[in-house]
Amino acid sequence: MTGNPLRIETSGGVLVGFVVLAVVVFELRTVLGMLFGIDVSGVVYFPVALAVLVGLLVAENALRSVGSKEG
Amino acid sequence: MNEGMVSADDGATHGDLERSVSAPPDQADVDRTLSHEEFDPKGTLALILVYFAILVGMWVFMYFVEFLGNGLTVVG
Amino acid sequence: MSTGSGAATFVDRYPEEASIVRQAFFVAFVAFGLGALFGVIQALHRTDILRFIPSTDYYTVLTAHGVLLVIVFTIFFLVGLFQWAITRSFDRPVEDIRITKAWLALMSVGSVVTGVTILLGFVDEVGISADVLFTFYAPLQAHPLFYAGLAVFLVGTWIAGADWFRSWLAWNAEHPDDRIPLQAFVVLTTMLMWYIATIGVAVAVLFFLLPWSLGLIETVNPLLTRTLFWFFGHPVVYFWLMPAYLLWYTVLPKIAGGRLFSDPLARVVFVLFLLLSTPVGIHHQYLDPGIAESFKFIAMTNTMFLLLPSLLTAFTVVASVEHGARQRGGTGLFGWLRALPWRDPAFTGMMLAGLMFAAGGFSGMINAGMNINYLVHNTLWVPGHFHLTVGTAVALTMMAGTYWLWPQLTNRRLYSRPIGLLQVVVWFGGMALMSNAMHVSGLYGIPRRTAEPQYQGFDFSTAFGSVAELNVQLAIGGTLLFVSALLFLANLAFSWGNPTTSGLGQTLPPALSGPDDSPRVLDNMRLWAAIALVLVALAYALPLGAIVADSGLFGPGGDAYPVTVVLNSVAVTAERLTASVGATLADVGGVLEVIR
Amino acid sequence: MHIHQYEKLWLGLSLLLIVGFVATVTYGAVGTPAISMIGDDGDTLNPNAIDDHPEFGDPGVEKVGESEYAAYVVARQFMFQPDPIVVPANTTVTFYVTSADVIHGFSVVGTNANTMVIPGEVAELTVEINDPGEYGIVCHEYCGNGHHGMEGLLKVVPADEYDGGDAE
Repeated sequence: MTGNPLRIETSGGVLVGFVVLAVVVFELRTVLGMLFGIDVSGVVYFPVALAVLVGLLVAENALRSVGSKEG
Repeated sequence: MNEGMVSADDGATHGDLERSVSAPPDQADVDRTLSHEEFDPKGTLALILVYFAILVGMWVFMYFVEFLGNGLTVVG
Repeated sequence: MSTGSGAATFVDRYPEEASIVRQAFFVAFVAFGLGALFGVIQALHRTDILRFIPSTDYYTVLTAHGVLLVIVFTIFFLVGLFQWAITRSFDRPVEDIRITKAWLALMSVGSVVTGVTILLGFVDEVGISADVLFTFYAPLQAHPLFYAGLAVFLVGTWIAGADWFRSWLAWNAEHPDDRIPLQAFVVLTTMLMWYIATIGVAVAVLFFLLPWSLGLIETVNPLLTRTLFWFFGHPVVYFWLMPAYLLWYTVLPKIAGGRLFSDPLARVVFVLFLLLSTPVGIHHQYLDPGIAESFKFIAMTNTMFLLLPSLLTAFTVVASVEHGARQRGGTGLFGWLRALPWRDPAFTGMMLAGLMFAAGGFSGMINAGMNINYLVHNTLWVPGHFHLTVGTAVALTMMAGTYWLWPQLTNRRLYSRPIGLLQVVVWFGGMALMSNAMHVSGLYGIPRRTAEPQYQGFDFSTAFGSVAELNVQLAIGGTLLFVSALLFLANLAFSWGNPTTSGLGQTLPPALSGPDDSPRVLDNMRLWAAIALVLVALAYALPLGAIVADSGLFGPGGDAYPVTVVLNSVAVTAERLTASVGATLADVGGVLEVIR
Repeated sequence: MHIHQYEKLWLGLSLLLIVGFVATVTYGAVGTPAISMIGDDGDTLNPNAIDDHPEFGDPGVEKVGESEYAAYVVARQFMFQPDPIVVPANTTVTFYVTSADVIHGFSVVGTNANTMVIPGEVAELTVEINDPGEYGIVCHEYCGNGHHGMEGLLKVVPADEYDGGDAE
C-alpha cells in the first residue's frame, strides 16, 4: 500500500491499541474471579500484567524501528 | 443529494501534520472508491459476531450462575 | 489572520448561529467542570480514601453531580450540537435569532436557579436546600426554586424544539420534494421523543411537586410522582445519547475517511428510538410495590426491543468506519483497524466511546431483564452501567466531537491534538477502572448513592479480591477521570489563544446508500409521533390508573421531608432519637463550626 | 429499500438475542422455583397512621402456618424495625415492608431478596430460608442525610433455638 497518500501509519494506533489491550488484560482478572472462581491476588497480578504490557510495548517499538530501517 | 455540502476542499492543503491527525483529505484522492454494492463489511461482521458471542456467554453466566445461584429467591 | 486555502467554516457562513452554539457549549463545559469536581469528591469519599466533607453533605455533592452532568452538561451540548446540525443540514439561517436567543436564555436561567438552589445545601444557615438527588423522589422535598428552575429549563428546551421544527417547515416549503437531511432527521425525531417524554416530568413538577413545595397542596402520591419521573427518566437517557449518535452517524464516518454505510437504516433506527424510548420507563420500577407484575413484563419486552436500534447502530457505524479504513488502503479481516487515524483525538475518542458503549450495553441488558434485576437493583452496578453509557458513550463522544467542531465554530485550531489524544485515552482507562470496580461491587451487594458503604453489623462477602481493593480501583479511576476532564477544559481554554485561520472548513460526505433508497414514509413525522403516543398510552394508561385508583391522586397521606420532625408515637420516640443522635450531633457540630 | 445481506444477518441475530432474553426472563418467572416480582398485592396505608396499624404498629415476626412466618418490617429514617429480624431456619418467610416517612430500600445483602419501600405501599415478598446464618440488610435508596447509617440484620436461627416471638 505504499504510495497511497491516505495511508498514514502513526504511533497513535500503537498507543490506543496498547491502552485497549491493557484494559482487556485488567478485565481478565475479573473474568477469572467471577466466571472461573480463580482468585488471583491483585498484588501479584497487576505488577506482573504491567511488566508484560511494558515488555510488549518495548518489543513492538524495537520491531517497528527494525522494520522501518529495512523498509 | 447530499446534505448541505460546504465545499469540495476538505483541508487537504494543510500539510502532513494536519492530515495525519485530523480528518482525511478530500475523498476524491482515495485509493479505492467503494460503492455500497461492492463493499462487503466483512471485518465489521467478524467483530460483531465476536461481540454477539460475548453477549450470549455473559448473559448465560449472569442469569444462570450469578442470579439463580444467589440464594433467597423471591417466590411470592 | 493567517490564511489557508480550504473551505469556509460554519462560523464563516453562519456567525450568529455559531455564536449560539458556542454559548451553549460554554454553559455545558462549565457544568462539566463542576460536575467532574463533585464526581471525584464522591469517588474519594465513599471509598474512604479521602474525606474532607461531612457525610451529610455527600448528598448535596451527589445531587449537584447528577443534575449538573446529566441535565446541564448533556442537554446544553445537545442544543448547541442540534442548532449546528439544523442550520448546517438545511443550509439556512435560523428564522428569528431572537427566539433562538430566548430559549438559550431561558434554559440558562433555569439551570442557574436549580444549580444555585442545590449548592445552597452546603450553607446550612440559609435554610434553602435541594438534597433530593437527580431523581427527586417525593416525599423528599426540595426548595420550590429547585422545581421552578427545572420548569423554566424545560420550557426553554420546548421552545428550542419548536424553533427547529419551524426551520424544517420553512425549508420544506422551499424544498417540497427533498428528503429531510439525515442530521435534521435526527434532531426532529429526537425532539418529538423529548416532547412526549417531558409530559411525565412536567405533570409531576407542575401539578404536584411545585405546588406541594409551596404548601398549596398537603400531600403527594410518592408512587405516582415516581412513576411520572420514570416516564421521563428513561427516554431522557436516549435524549442524552442522540447527540452522540448524531456524531457517530454523520461525523465519525467522515473522520475515518469513509461514508455512512446506510442512510435508510439510520432513519429506521431513529424512528425506533422515537417509538420505543418512552413506553419502557417502568423497567426502573421492577421492584416497586404497587405496580402489577404484568405491567413490568410489558415494560421488559418493550425494553428488550429497544436494544434493536442500538444493535443496528453498532453494525452501521462500524461498517462506515471500515469503509473508511478500506478506502485508506486497509486490508484483512481485522488488519483494516490499523489504517485508521488513531492520532486524531476526535476519531479515537468516538471509537473508544463506542467500545465502552458496547460494554455498557451488556450491563444494560442485565438491568433490563426483569427478574434478574433483583441481583443488581440499586447496587453500585447501576452507576457502573450508566457511567459507561452516559458517562462515556455520551460524554466522551461529546468531548471528541468538540475537538472536531471547535475549528468550525471559532476559526481557530485546537491548542494541542496530542493532549486531546491523551485526554480521551485517560478517560477510557479511568472509566475502565472505575466502572469495573462499580460493577463488581454491585454484584457483592454494595449499594449506590451512599456516603459510607461501610456497615457496622456485617461485611460484604467477595468472590475474589477484596472490597478494599475495589475501593482503590474506584478511587484511582475517578481521579483519572477528573484529570482527563481538566485536560479537556484546559485544552479548550488555551485554544482561545490560537490565531484565527481561514479555510478550516470540513465537509460531510454523502452516505453510501442514500436517503432516496428508503421509503418516504420514514420522513412522516406526524405518523411516527402519533404511533409513539399510542404506544405510550398503551404502556402507561393502566399502571397510572391503577396507582391513582389504589392510593389516590394525592396519596394516602404522609409528610414532606425534610420537615420539622413531629413524633407521633411515644413508643418509637426513644428509638428514633437514639438512631438520629449521631446525625444530629454532626449537624450541631457543623453549625457550631460555622458560627465560630 | 436496499439492505446489505450482512446487515440482514445481523438484524436476524439481534432479534434472536432479544427473543432469547425475553425467553430467559420468562423461564425464570415460570420455572422452578418460579421467581415472582414485587407486585401490587400489598395494601395501601397512610404512613402517618402506621403506629395504629394492627401489624406495623408493633412490627415483628409471627408464625402464620406450619413452617410459614410473616415478618412485618417498618423502614424509617434511618432504621429498620424490628432489628434484628429473627426467623427460624428451613421455613418460608413473607416480608411485609412499608415506610413511615420517605422512600427506602430493603435489601438482604448478597441475596435476591430486594425491594423498594414506598410510603403508602406495602411491599410483599416471600422467600424460602434454609440454613441458619446472618445476613446484613441495607437501605439502598437515598432517604435523607443519615442514609448511610441505615442498616439492619436478618438472623436465621436453628428451629430449636427460635423463641417464637419478637426479637425486640
